[in-house]
Amino acid sequence: MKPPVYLDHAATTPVDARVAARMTEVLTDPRWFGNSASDSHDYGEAAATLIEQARVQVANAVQADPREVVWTSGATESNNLAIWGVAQYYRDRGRHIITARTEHKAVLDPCRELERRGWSVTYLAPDRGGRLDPAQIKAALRADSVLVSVMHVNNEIGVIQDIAAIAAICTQHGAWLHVDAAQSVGKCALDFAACGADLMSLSAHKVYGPKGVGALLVSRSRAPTIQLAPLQSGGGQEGGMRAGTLATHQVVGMGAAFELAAVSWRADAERIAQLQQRLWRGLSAIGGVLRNGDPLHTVPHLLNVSFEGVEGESLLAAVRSEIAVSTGSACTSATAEPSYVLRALGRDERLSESSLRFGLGRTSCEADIDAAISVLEREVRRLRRIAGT
Amino acid sequence: MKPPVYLDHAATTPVDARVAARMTEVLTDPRWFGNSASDSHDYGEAAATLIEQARVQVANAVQADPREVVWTSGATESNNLAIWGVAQYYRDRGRHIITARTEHKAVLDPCRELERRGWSVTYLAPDRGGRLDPAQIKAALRADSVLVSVMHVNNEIGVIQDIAAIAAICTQHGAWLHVDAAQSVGKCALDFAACGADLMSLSAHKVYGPKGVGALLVSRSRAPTIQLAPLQSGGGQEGGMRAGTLATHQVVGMGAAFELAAVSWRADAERIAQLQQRLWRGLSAIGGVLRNGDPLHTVPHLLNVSFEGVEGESLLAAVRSEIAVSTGSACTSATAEPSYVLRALGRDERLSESSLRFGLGRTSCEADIDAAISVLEREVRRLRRIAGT
Amino acid sequence: MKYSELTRRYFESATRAGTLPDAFRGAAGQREQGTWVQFDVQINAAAIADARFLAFGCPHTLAVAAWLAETSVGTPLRRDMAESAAALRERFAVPVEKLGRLLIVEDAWRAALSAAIDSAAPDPMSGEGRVKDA
Amino acid sequence: MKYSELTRRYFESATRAGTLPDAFRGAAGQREQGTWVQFDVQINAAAIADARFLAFGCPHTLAVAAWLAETSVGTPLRRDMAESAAALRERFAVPVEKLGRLLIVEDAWRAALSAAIDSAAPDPMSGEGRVKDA
Ligand SMILES: Cc1ncc(COP(=O)(O)O)c(C=O)c1O
Ligand SMILES: Cc1ncc(COP(=O)(O)O)c(C=O)c1O
Repeated sequence: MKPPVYLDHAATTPVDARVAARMTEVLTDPRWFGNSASDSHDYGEAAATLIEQARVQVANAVQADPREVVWTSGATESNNLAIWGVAQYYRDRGRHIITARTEHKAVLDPCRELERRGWSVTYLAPDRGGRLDPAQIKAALRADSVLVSVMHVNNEIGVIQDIAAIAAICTQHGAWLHVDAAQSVGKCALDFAACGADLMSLSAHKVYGPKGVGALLVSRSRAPTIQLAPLQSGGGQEGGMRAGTLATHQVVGMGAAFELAAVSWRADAERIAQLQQRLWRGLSAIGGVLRNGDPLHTVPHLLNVSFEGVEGESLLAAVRSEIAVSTGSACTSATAEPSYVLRALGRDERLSESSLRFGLGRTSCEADIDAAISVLEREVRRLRRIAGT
Repeated sequence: MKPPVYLDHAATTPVDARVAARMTEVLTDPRWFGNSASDSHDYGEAAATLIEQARVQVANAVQADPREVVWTSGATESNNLAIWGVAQYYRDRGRHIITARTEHKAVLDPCRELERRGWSVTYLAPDRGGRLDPAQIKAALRADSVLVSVMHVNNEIGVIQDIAAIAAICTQHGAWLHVDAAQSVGKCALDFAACGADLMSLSAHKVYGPKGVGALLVSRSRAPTIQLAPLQSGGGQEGGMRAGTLATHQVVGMGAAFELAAVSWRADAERIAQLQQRLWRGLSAIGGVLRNGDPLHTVPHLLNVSFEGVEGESLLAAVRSEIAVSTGSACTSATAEPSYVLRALGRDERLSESSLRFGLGRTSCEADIDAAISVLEREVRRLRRIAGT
Repeated sequence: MKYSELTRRYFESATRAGTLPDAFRGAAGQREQGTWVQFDVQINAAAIADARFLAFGCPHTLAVAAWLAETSVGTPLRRDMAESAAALRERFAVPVEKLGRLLIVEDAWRAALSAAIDSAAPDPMSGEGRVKDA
Repeated sequence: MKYSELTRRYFESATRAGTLPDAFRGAAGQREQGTWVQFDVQINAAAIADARFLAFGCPHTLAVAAWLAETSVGTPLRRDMAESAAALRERFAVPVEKLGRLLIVEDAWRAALSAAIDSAAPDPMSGEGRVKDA
């Protein structure tokens, strides 16, 4: 049986063959297995050199200073480190945080936990297209606001927030700005230096790099520089901000993936924009298909649509042998909550549940798109007939 | 030039070729790149299957239940998760923690941080051989003691603590026991179920697996079962105890490495014990060489010795082109603190600094040992002559 | 979510999805709540001559409704389903959290059959629940 | 820690490590504190005829002491080192935190040379700091 067409690149991407080859080299070459913290011998120093090279690659890909890169195990950790790190370090300066309802769980969950511990959190509601108005941030800022956390590209709907405008407001007010940019690299322009964010979360596996490695960019351009309480300590790695033996092959993989993304993202994005258009044209022709998220401010890699008159779990069951996509019903059990992101955009429960997220990527081609359109056309019609809708 | 003989297996080990091959397969095979959290398609489910298989491998290697395995990014994270997790979850039950002065920094640093936040920590002093007397734990336990954290095998001197005896005391008293076993797997018998620990930290890269992946074992055998506040949340992976996209290739690598260790550790340990004896015989013949740590209770993989009459940094500089070892002067700058572990054993500053840790491993052979003895004989004599000692 | 072979088969084929003219109809649930089921049954003397279903819901709901419609044809009229909701849950390996959905299927079925039975005696052609034009 | 080529060379060769008979001796530092240096100088008229050093310390300490002993031979007697500690720090690329160690080298050197100079005038063979038997 033919494997399903993979259209879930926003969940994860296959590792680029060049990245995998480089990782394998590092994993197997006896010169590079040392612990980069071992400065008492060449094995350790060779590993440290590789890590510093990768740090430059990642920094260059996002216009950061290599010294601003703190390696982590992924964007989940980066988000937690940013939020906990600022909250704890500046606990005596203030305990108010501002974020948005459409943020990733790795931002929302730490915020909820901080609320339980006495912090206060404002969850801004985006407009129906998923965008925040920077004026909302301005209005929400209080004397005790220490942190604003707003994502760059939303992982469900692809909507891009105006980070530069938000950063200007935060700087003026003296609050730190954290940006979850896990979905940005390789999909749109990203300039850490220019955008004005103080902290930025990155992940390798969304950009054809390995799972289990990411970074938190910690700006050095503001004075005084931002400080963080570490999430994990003991060993002093990463300037005390993130202890733990660095995984050389992982970090090298992230560096290679980011370097490739920096080279190819523009061409990728143009090609993928055409695929996305083709997909949307095909799907909207089915009728009763609603697009989620403001199409004027989204990355081309994501298309999120709701299908009227079909039930979410059945929709997924009907198509999953042919296409691999993500659904608005996070889990397919009866207790599934429909996507909180779509709910925040004002979609009702049914339309939130009957949504599919198409994540296009480097491997996607026209044939994939046409296959997706054809199975959806067939199955949406069939389910609507069965549902009498 | 010949590369230095690697005798720093306690810092890290090369990835076993079979493990690396398996990881490369997972990294490159298009069936397995999915995000294991994606239950809406087969790519995700295939990855989840691999992860569950690896969970069984790790559990089997240490006599745990697969459901007790929580994947982490390494033992540093496992230690932090154990200590912060228990401290925060049981904060209302008590805020006293007991540990030892010879623990790894990834235990001591979180304890220090908890002290800053109002917890109280007892740091037990081991005897001159590096061993704790379980009676010390008993004496230190208070009504508000929630956690005891004692490592199994010490990473600097290889000394093994009597975990079962300590566990019995903790259970009786109703305090949780965390055991850092990062240095144990593949080196000595380790039985999570039998030893009575509630939490156990593991790391892959000390056992010929990849860097950047580890586990925290969380016992399910006590009632009520132990609970932890997560260090990083958002995504719900690992039963809510550790959020973040799982790195399939990493976890598979750890599973494979642990399976191999379970098969070969006994034979490895016997062979390595002979090498260790050979090394100690050769070094002690130099004269003025002191062994650190109780030789009756150590793993054979570690030999830690202090050289009288030579200065630590010069000793290292003199031998590092020929052997890769770790030194008691953690860093070779002027501000280096000599090993706190050796200091805790009562060694003076000079002897702590002039110590070398030999970490023997699967790749070690007699020629390596003889090379080490010969360079040390030559250089220790030379430095002593220069020092007039 | 994994579905049993049987669930998959009925979900995919969905034989007898649709409506019938001159049939008794029963429905339950609400699309807005996520599950809605409707049965049309044509009767012939004291037996079910034909049956159709419509369903908005999860694969289990669709499969069970499809199965009921298919297997009921030719069976005598009775208000209850041929098998209890609990038995159907086992037959289709439905997770226990979804029992409520099977009860909606049951309600729809009983409504259709009750309409048929209650109106069967005097004048089957004018009873409540009678579909004039489907 | 990376050492400069020069540091490495003098650390490894450590030419003139040792002691001299009938020499003036100066020492500074303490082994227990991590750094100890001793110089022996033999003089001939107003010049250094020969010099030896002993040192317990880091590679920089050993290298600088070795270099001083070597390059001083044939130079006129003076209390100061041929180069200041600061200049030596640059020459050997010694990290700034280690300046204190170079000052110990300097102290030892000055002690040896002072002994030589102070005893040179009247009766070089009976001055303080004179090594009778090395
Ligand atoms: C916006 C966003 N933030 C954070 C994450 C978490 O990143 P990771 O998978 O590297 O933990 C993801 C992906 O799951 C994401 O899409
Ligand atoms: C005893 C001990 N605990 C914890 C660690 C940290 O483990 P990891 O390198 O996986 O973060 C190490 C190794 O550095 C160790 O030896």
